Amino acid sequence: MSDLFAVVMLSGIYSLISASLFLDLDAVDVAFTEASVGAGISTLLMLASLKLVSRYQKKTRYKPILAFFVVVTTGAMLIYGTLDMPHFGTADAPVHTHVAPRYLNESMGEIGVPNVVTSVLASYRGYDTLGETLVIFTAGIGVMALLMVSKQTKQESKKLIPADMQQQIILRIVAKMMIPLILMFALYVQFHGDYGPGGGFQAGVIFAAGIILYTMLFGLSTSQEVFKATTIELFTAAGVLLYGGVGVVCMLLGGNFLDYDFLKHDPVHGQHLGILLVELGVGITVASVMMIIFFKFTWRTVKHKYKK
Amino acid sequence: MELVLDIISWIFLVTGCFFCLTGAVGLLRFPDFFSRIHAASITDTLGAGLILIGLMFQSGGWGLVMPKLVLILLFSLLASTTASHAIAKAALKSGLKPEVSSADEPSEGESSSKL
Amino acid sequence: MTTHLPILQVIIPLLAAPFCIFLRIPRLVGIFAILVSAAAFLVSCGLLQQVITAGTISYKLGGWPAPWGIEYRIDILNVYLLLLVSAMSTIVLVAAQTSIKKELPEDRHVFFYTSFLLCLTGLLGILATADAFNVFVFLEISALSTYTMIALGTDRRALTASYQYLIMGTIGATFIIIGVGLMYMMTGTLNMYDLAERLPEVNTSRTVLSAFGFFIVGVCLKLALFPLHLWLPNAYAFAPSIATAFLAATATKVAVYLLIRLVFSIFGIEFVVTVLPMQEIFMVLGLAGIFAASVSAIYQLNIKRLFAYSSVAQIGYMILGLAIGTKLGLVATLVHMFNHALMKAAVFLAIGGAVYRIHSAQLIHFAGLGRKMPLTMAAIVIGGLSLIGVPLTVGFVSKWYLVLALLENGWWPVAILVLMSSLLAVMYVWRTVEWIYFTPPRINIDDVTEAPLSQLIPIWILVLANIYFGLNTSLTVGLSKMAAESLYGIFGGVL
Amino acid sequence: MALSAEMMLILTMVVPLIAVGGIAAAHKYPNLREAVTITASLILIYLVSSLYGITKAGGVVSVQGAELFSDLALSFRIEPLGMIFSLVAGYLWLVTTIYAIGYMRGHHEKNQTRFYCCFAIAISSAMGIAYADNLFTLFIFYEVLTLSTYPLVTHAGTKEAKNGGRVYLGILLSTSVIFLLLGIISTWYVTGTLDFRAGGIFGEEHRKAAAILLPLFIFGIGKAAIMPFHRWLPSAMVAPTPVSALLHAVAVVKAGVFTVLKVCTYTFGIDLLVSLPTRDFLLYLGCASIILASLVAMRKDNLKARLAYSTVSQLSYITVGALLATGSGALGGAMHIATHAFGKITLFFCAGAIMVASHKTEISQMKGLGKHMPITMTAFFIGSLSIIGLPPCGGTWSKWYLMVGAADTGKWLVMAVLMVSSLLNIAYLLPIPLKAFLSEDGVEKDRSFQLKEAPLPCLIALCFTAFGCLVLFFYPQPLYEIARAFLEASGNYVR
Repeated sequence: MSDLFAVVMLSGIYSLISASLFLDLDAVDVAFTEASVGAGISTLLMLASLKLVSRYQKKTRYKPILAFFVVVTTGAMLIYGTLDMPHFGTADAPVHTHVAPRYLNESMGEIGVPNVVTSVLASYRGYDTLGETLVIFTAGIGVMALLMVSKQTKQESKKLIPADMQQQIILRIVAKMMIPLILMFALYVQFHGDYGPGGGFQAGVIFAAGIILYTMLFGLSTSQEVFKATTIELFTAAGVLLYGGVGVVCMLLGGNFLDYDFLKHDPVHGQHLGILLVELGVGITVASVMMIIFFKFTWRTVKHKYKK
Repeated sequence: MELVLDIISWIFLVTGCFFCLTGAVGLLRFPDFFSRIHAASITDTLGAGLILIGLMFQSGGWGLVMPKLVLILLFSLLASTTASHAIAKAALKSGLKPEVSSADEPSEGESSSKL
Repeated sequence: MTTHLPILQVIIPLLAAPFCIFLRIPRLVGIFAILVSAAAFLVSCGLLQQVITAGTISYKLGGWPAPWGIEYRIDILNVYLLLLVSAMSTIVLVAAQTSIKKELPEDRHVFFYTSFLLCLTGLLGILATADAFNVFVFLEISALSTYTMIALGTDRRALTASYQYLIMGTIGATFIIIGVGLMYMMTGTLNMYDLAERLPEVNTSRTVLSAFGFFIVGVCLKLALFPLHLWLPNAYAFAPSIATAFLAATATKVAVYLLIRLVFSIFGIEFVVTVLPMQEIFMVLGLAGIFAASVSAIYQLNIKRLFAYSSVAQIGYMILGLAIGTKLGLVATLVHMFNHALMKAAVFLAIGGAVYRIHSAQLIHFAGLGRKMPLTMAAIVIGGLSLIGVPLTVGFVSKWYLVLALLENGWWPVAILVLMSSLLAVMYVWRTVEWIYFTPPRINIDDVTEAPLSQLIPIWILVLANIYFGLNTSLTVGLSKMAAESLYGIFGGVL
Repeated sequence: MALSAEMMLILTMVVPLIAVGGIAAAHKYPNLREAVTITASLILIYLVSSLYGITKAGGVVSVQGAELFSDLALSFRIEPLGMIFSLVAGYLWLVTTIYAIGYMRGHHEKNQTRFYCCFAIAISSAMGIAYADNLFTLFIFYEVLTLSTYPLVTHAGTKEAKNGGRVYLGILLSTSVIFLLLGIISTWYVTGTLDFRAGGIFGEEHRKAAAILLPLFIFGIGKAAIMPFHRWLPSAMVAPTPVSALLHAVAVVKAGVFTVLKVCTYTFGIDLLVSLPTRDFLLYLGCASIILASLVAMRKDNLKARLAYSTVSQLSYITVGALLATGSGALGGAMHIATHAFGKITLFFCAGAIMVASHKTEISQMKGLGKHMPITMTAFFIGSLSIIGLPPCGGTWSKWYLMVGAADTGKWLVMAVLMVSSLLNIAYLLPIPLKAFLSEDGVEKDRSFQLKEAPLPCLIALCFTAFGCLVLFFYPQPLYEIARAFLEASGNYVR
């Protein structure tokens, strides 16, 4: 397909459908993440980058036989691999008998968080989550480094009358009503993660989506007055540092890295505090990285306009 | 009482489903982009809205579910109408003219069907 | 604090990377990066000492015991590579201070150093962890930051090179995660040692087999095994010199480490050689890689690309060592991993020094540089000699062990092929030498002087290390032997 | 100065290396630079001579270096054969240096600093070869010698020189890496040691392995230029004449045949060698090499090329001597190292002198040259006699013992070859001085400037070596004694 816009839309639809699929498999947290990240923000960012390039793909001179071959082989291998898998939902599958039972049975006593997903994510395997946060931070660094904006362009943009949608009165009014609610919802997702589906990743993404919506409607320079790019750059780092800092504090208090038990006298309280803080760190990093990526793309668009 | 609520709720649900169906048929069968988006927004507003109202009757009292459903209804009404508006406007801006009469410029109708 | 060394190894650069954003001033960040890397190096020295005196160290992250939480497990093999990676990054960062200044605009310096530290974090994380999924996470960190570093290259083609690597790298990473997922499906655990215990029960199943297949192909993509090496030459050629030096010295080695872990610690060599003809596959691919890449190297016009192809060839030697499937073969691979890092870092840093002066990596622009930058060029030559495997350099030690291992296994035709392949190395290295020393300059190089001291010192530290470790092999060979012993020990030394 | 013998042994290798530093430092002051070289060579002569004195008095000098890997160590020990080689190389370094000063200045060569540096490194490695106490050490210095002489061969930097350099390096490195290194590693694998021991290291049970390894060694020692691996020698003729002298008379080729002799006597052992099935084949290959090279030499009009092929032929004498596996054969071979060195270096000096003075390179142009350059041509005559093996020159004795050796084995074919070859020697060498003295014409016609003798340093040098040839005939006793000592040290006695 050479229409990239359609490709982006299809990938969004794909994410949405797989989110429904995850929901059907009772993986609510995964579905939520897939919907917000896969269908939501990544579609948005892809559209933003599409604005920089042409909508249609250049015609390739070769036929991607190799790629096709790779895909077919991979598919065949995957199907071959499923042949001996334990059937879905079997109670005695290794997945259900080895590690998982402890998570399900002990988590309430050890961590005291009703949502087991959160306790696995933020505590049992909290270090992985730190790594994931770092992955997002790395992606942000990549975009920041590659889409550097010169100081000149920044000054130029101050004079700029921003946003194509300035004239869209209906959109502006509706968005003005919605944006506070979106941000509220983000905070709800952030802090409700202990009890229901949610957590830093989804919350950060939703928060960023709200800000991005604002930027699209009211222009980059307006939103930059509140969310300065330089400040947000700092926030991308701050989230990781918060997460890691909690780990280091645990170490200083005598535990292992990320052993929240030592944060307070009562291990369960310590776990609560720890999870709260690291989820906050995740949320901060995710939100600010998403925003910075969008901002950088928009800067680029501005720059292109000026060149023309 | 239960029965009454059930009947009312089912009426809403079925009508909602009907509108969803008509919306879908319209999306497929209508000739140009603007009439299609009309059909599509029916699915979003009337269809989904009626189903949500029907579900509210099913939710059984003023628990946690009811306000959630109300909120969803509110948001979907707000968001989908605005979205339809935005899409239509974007189409207009990018040069797509509504087909006023079927005799006019069939080529545009074709081009819109590609979207 | 000494009990926390395993985690400190990784979180020092991990936390330092975001901190760089706060520091903001490029010079400051540069120096900070050196300090961080040096700290990581000291930590790995400490770990080495601990491992040698006390044996394998296990560290429970979050305080959770192994299969439930994530475990760091440091044995001789890890610490050997941790030492290598942290040492290389420190040396390369010292040279970076001036080199980056010329190759990148100033407002990108901070991001470059941040990416560098992130990459270091990723590599160290892969090495330290005993958790299969954690490997994937840190693999992503190192990969993403690598893409950034490559794309920062001055040439516009750096972007396509980076993109190419991104596609290939993502496929590799996806395969690895599919492999991990399937293994989890069959065992219910992610801890490598737990996996090793539980896999034998199910290792006849097709799921495990395809898990192994996916994992191996993914890792081989990452380590640029022929014919999956296509991303490497461009990536190395267009990345900033410093990034090339660092990546060439460390990134592929870490992937080879992963392969060794997979083969020896997770699946066990017995499974690997009996279920699949991995020995034969590796041998053929290793040899094919050695010859194909060496021949390609001979025809390159860009000196960075030339040595990039040579890297692919050298990876062939490492894989060949693994293919032998004996203790001595493993020793050969491990020794060569270390030695190759030394030689490639030296060569690429020296090339970076030359690029710093002449702003080009084309071979014809190097003509006559031998007179203008004798010390820098001598470093390239000595690095090249080491690649050939001339006595008194580390390359000879590697070759010695590889050939010995091959002979011990009775694969003498392969041994002859390996020795013949070093003639190809002679050809590409000598082409460079002829350009540098025996060809009159093609461009105006009258004002060209020796590379700045801050680059010369690291370059020559590496060059001297090339010679020192060629003479005193107690560290490299000693640790490799210990590592090989312990890896074979797990399964009671089959073969 | 009271230096211990061990210290002196090490200094023989270190002094030239120190000289390298001095030469490089003094590159702006040619006189100082050459003074450094000469001083170093004088010191070297002092060291070698005193070592000779010590060993002659029965002292055993050995240095055990640090263990490197696989229990291998750099170790040195002075034994009689090495003594011969080091004496020859040490003395002739001084002579060659003096000659080179005249030649290089007379010829206005560029890059003279590089020339002297590489020369010194080559001498240092020749010393290392001479005193090496195991194959491993020997191999290291063997390779260093190859590499350090490469820049000398390619000195001119022309396309021709580069091609010559490629062939030179290509053949020497490929033989040494593919055959010799493989042979050494296999030897180590089979016997577990690489030491040079009296009577050899192969036991009876290794007979089969030894039979396979012998050709590996003989072909692997490319510097001995046995056919078909002799091509590098004529190719290297593009080098300046002092280099040719060094290459073809002293350091490089002698390092080759020295290694052959040493391997045959100390690694295989004469007793084992006799019984190896592959020995005969190699012996006859050597004989063929003698005859064929002589025949080719006859057809060469270029003087240096003719001398080069003559060298190929003469080297095979020594190889044959070693392979004869009799006491006399080895004795003759050992003596021939010295006598041929003096003879051949004289011839090369003369060729160079003719080139500097008259710019003539072809033999056909040299008619009547004797009138203008009587000293040079006389020296040439003496050198020729020595190579042919006629009294009153040193070559007589070594050829005599070779003949005796051949007679001992009863291989009449070998004897016949030696005789025929001597006739061939006469046929291609003697006409040159004879025509130069006896013909009248051909010189003055195309000469516009005054033709006279070469610069004084050249003359001094070639007179010295020609005198050496004579001395070796009249006082062969010291040489004979060392050669005897060599036989005894290697566990053999002459009847």
